[in-house]
Amino acid sequence: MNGFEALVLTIITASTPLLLAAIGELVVERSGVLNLGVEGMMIVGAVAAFGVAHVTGSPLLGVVAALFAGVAMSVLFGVLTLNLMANQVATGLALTILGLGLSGMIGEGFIGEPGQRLAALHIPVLSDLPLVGSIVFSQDILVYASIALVIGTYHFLFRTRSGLILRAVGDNHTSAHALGYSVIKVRFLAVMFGGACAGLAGAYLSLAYTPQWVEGMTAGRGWIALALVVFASWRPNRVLIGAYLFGAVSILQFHAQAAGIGVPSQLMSAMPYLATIIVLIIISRNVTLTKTNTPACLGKAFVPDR
Amino acid sequence: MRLVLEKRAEHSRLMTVVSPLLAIGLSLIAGSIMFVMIGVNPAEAIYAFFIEPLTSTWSLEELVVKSAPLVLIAVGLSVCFLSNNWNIGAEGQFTMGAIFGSIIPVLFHGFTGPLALPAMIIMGALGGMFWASIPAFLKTRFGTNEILTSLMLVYIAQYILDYLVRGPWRDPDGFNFPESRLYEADHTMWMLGDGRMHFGAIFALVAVIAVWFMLTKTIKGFEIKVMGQTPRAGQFAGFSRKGIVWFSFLISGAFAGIAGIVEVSGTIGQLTPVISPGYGFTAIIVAFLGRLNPIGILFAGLLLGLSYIGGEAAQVTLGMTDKTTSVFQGMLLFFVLACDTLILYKVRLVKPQPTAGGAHERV
Amino acid sequence: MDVHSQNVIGAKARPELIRASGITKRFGEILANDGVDLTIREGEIHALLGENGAGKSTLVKILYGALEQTSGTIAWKGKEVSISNPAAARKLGIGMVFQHFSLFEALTVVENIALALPKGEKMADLAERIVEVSNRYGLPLDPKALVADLPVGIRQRIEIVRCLLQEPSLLIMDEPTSVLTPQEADELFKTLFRLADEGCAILYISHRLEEVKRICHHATIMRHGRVVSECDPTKETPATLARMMVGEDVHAVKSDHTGAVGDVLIHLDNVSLEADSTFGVALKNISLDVHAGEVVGIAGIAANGQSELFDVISGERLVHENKSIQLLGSEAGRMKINERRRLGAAFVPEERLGHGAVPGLVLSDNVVLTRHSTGDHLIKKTVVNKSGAENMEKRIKVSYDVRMSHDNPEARSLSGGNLQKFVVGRELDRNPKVMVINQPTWGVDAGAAALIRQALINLARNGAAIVVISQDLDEIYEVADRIAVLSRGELSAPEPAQNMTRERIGMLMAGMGEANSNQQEVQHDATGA
Amino acid sequence: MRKLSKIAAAVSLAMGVAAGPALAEDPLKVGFLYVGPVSDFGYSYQHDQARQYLEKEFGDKIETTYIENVTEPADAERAIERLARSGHELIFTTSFGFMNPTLKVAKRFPDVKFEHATGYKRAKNVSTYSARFYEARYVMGQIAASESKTGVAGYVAAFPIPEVVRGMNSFMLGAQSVNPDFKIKIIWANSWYDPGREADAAKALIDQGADVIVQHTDSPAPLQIAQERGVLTFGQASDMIKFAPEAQASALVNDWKSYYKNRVEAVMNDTWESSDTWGGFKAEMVRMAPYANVSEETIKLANETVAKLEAGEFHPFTGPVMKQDGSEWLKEGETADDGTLLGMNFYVKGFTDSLPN
Repeated sequence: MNGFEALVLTIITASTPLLLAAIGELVVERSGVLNLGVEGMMIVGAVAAFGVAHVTGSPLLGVVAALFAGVAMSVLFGVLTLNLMANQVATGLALTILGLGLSGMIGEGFIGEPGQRLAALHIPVLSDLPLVGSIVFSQDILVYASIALVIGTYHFLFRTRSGLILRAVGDNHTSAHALGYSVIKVRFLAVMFGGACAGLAGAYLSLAYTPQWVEGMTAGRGWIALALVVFASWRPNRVLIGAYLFGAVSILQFHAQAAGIGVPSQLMSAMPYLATIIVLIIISRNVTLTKTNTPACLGKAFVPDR
Repeated sequence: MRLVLEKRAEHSRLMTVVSPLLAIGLSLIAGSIMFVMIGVNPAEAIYAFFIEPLTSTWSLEELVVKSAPLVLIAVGLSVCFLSNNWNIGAEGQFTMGAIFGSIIPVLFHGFTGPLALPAMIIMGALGGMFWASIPAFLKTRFGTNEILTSLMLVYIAQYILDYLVRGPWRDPDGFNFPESRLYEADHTMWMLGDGRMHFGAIFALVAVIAVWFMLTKTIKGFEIKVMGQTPRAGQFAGFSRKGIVWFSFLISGAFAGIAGIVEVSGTIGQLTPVISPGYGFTAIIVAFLGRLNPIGILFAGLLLGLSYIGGEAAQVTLGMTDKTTSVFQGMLLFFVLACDTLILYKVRLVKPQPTAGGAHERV
Repeated sequence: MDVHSQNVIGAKARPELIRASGITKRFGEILANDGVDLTIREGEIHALLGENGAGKSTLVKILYGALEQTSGTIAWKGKEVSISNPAAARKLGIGMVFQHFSLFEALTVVENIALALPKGEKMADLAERIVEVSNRYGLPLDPKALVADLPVGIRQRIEIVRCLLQEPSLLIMDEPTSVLTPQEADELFKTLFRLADEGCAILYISHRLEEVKRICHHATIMRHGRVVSECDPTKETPATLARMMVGEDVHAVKSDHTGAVGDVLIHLDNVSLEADSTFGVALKNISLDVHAGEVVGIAGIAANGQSELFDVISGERLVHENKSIQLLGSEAGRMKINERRRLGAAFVPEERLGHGAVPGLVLSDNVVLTRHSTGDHLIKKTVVNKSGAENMEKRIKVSYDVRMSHDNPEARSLSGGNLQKFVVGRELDRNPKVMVINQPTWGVDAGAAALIRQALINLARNGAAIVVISQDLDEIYEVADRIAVLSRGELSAPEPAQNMTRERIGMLMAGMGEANSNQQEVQHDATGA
Repeated sequence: MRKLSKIAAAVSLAMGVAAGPALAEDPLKVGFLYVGPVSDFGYSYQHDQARQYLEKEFGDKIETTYIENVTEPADAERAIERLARSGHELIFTTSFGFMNPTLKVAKRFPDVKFEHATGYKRAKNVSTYSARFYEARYVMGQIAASESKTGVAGYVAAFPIPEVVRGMNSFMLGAQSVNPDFKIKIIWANSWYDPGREADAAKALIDQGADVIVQHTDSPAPLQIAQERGVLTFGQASDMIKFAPEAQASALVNDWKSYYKNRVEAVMNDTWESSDTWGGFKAEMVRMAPYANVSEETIKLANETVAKLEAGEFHPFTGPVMKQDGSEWLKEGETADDGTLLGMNFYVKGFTDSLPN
């Protein structure tokens, strides 16, 4: 396989977990909820995926397990922030702490065990095509899932009624309630979707990216996903771009190193965070962009007066 | 039948006291279940976690050493959170404080004498304030979301530290290992006794008392509360919105920065690639555990410090893993957050109503 | 136009549409509705009268499914139903136009409307229907427009069209005219009559008795959560209606309009202010002199610059020219609010909860809110003198009859009237030389309103200069010596109250003198809210 | 203030009394401090293997305890002191970062013996020990050079510290002994422990023509990539063949068992004294995992070198060796002194890119 091909494949791998986690959080934030616990949900997803795949020998079951693990964590968050009106920032952080600890406990048995790899699909003719064959038609399901989720989310948010309701809830929960939509219910579903996506992101890490379990293997990717959502100013298509941009930068940085171009690696590593801050500034300066895209109720608790 | 929350006309003074106790009780129960599940005698575990560390003067001192930075940072954060400024980048401000404060012992280690340490502490405070002023500026100038900017800055600060200790600030006689030179005696925090307890504890205490006084007695505290709850009314009272953003970020930045330099010069004695086990983030939890009240934060800080020290004790005495600690902390925080709901709401059972013919929410 | 020409069939003949029996709603300790019975017939414009806090809003929210009753039943076209949520209400054919709009700023007009309609219709088709229907009822709308960019008048149209599209059998309107000029109101009434003729019933909530007399066939009057009487408003006078609402004759406020005036204490000289946001209103060279001993009433429809005018006089927003505003003889255009207070000025904003007072703080703390730097010795070396504040709170409580469940409660626990008495009392307690008050009795029971208005007049008679900004013409007439009208950020020259007819004021509201003002223009300029 | 410190002083005096050494008949308590989780399957894992070996060897004559995941120096000092206080007579602090904390605690507990890994500061009750991993990396270099077709190895490194640089140079010299113009491409992952980054780095290196992957980071991720891409690789710290059955040529195995055994015995027979141990194959602190996926000749070559190293007849850094800039470092026959090796911060001739910082 030629260099370019390989490069693209590597970038896809590096970007997919970020994309999965970010698209989920995007939906959560569109509904007006800020869940800082992505890292926690992700790592629990990772260990669940590895564990189940390891025990049953089926990576697909692992993916399913990760999905449910992520949802379970998000439900915890939902109950606290939506039903009990707990502070979302604090709860999100607590979720991360809990997740890192929990995954470590669960994962102790799996150390030093090579994991099950999530097989790449092989579509007879297509997969054998030059270049596109390997890049487009020979990925594992989670890669396709991530792309599908972006398109699906875009369609859902801007083309379907439910998406409209979700945006409405994020924009003005009082009015949404007055019109008879159950704010809590909508948000809970969004939060669970976010959990599911974070779980899948985790599964991708421990089944496809590096099929193994090691403690804290998310290594801060959950936080980057959070940054990407803002970077994308809450637009699914921009999340796609952002995730791949970030993936590309981090990979190309390695290539730059390997090619012997001396770059202070700390600077390179700090890039995504700097970039996010700059984008934050830009979008917050553009009023209409902010007004139409930033969920007005982001992080605000809703108390129905029934 | 379903449970509904009903907003109280006023917040319940009773619950303010009961809820934390309730929370601790619940987490002890849940904790015990967890301990049983991992095959540890819950009684022993809880003893190791919460009692044993209190039985020796040494571990009491260690508890103070561990809790001091948490309390100091959390007290600063409480000012932010009360005024509705979401500074979650204390970890970065901590790191920057350590870096700025270390300029003297690392680059000007010749500068010794009684003035050196105070100078370091001031530098540390400035470092933290500088780092906190970035999100403050972005928020006041562009209305940028401070949660995200302050968070991003944490990572940037850590990379700066990493770069310094591996590069320009590396100890010349350290065989190129990634650490700065060891600080001179004059650059080491004043000790309290000959244990490891140092002056940092005093800073934390002073901060608690000062901020408590400010919040409960002074007009500034009044301003902070008003601007946090209803900025419009605050403006009517003649308080400035931007002013409060700056004030809260700078004060929390300063505290975090001082915590940073105190930690480095007090307990570590040099700059290393890692100087904090997430104090800045844990402090957020401490702030909420203490319900944004300095006195409460003091106890919350000690409680969390205890869970760390106890976690280690449990590793030694019961061979328990360190994950247990973080899971336990997670549970504790969840319960506290959940129970605090009772302060503003009361839980009530209501009978469900039959819904109109066919009509239902389209969700 | 007049109601009798509208309805050929007599009220009794019409079939029953909805009957609510024994509706009771309890919020914690408070009993908002207490065994309310209400019957509305098809094609009837039914007024629901009552002071704020009488339980009108609670009742209609229950009918619309936004609240669920604690007990009581609702029958729709004779058969009992339980309206568990607004969607259910809409399914039955009940539409509601909210007083405080329930629109989504980040969404377009068509999206906003779609949210209130049953699913299944394509956005494109809906957009066409919107254009069609809105034109038919003379309320043109652009479906693609983003609500965030629309002025208040248009926003109300969206609310109404949103209901009309559901072809409702019952349309509930909560204070629809509070944001309209008399001329706009007439347009709305035309629409209502057309609907009534088509057989749609309208539940019309208002405290504007003239209106009710003009357009309603039947009126139900509520007081303290109960229905106290029903009547045919066409056979009543505003005075009799008022008596039914309040329960006793409101002792008329005594205001001997003595033209006697002292020297100028408030002087605005060509004050201009750019709009702060897309919703703000720009003030255009406003000039006004208020003399010691007089009350100047400033009439106007909501969102024509009232809050902006209040802000520049109070100092919450500063003007460029220091000398363009003078209070008690000193140039104050650049002074901060507390410096102005120290001059002897006092201010009471429109929003009592969240602007005039902090909901979560106890009253004594709310005393500190406006008086921490007015030389009341509440601050000693930055330390708040709590007992001092508590004493003041007691004093205010007594002298302005603020009723509370227990001593020094949190502001949010007070009823509207009592909180307003407290907020006004807090300022009067300083007996200021200059007082600016926005919507003094908005949502306040008649008793409290009378007390507050009398206090203002007395203050003026003792030599203070007072500006009362109000959307309630009755109030203006009651307290004002001179009246000016604020419209699109421009202030008409104040004239003696007795020379000002309602018609004249209406035209001024609609934007300067010309006899019949152009709808479009008004809506366009009523930017804000 | 002074008063306060007086009290504290008195207090800690009392503690001093409280904390005496354990009594003779008790089992010997040995404590371990790990920087990572014992479950990292890398560095800390190997130390814990040795700990478990001790438990087996000495049975009830000893009792071992460990504290894992001690990331921060401040925590380290407390953790070490906790071990010292709870009657541990011999304490192994297994990471460089623990150097200064170890010395601080050692000062306060003169009767407790401390063993600090990979550091350079000693005291009368603090020994230092480390393994000459670079010896194994020399062998790895030879294997790589003999098996590689492209003549390029990819090196996934954590941080540019002497330990790592030393290993690279040794690997390079070993490779050059087979193929004089062998090339190494290096990626600094800036982390000991981030499977994702390590994997990405390995991929990037392979994409740039490396057909051998060497790592000086802890997770098995790079091996999995090598396995996937079908290039040769080496296990790190422990035998990782499980992760790369068709790709692992061998593994650099950290083996602390014998050293720990000796030190424990020394304490038991009161023969322990502060020393600086830096052992390689000879001292059985380094092993090569069973060879696989390489030719017979290669194995033969490797075995010869290992034999010489075990016999102590050969030093990987034996002149003539030139620095990267071509200046002479070691003359013909001269061997590098440990001081230079310990602080090594330069590349030998043959590296193309320059050392960061």
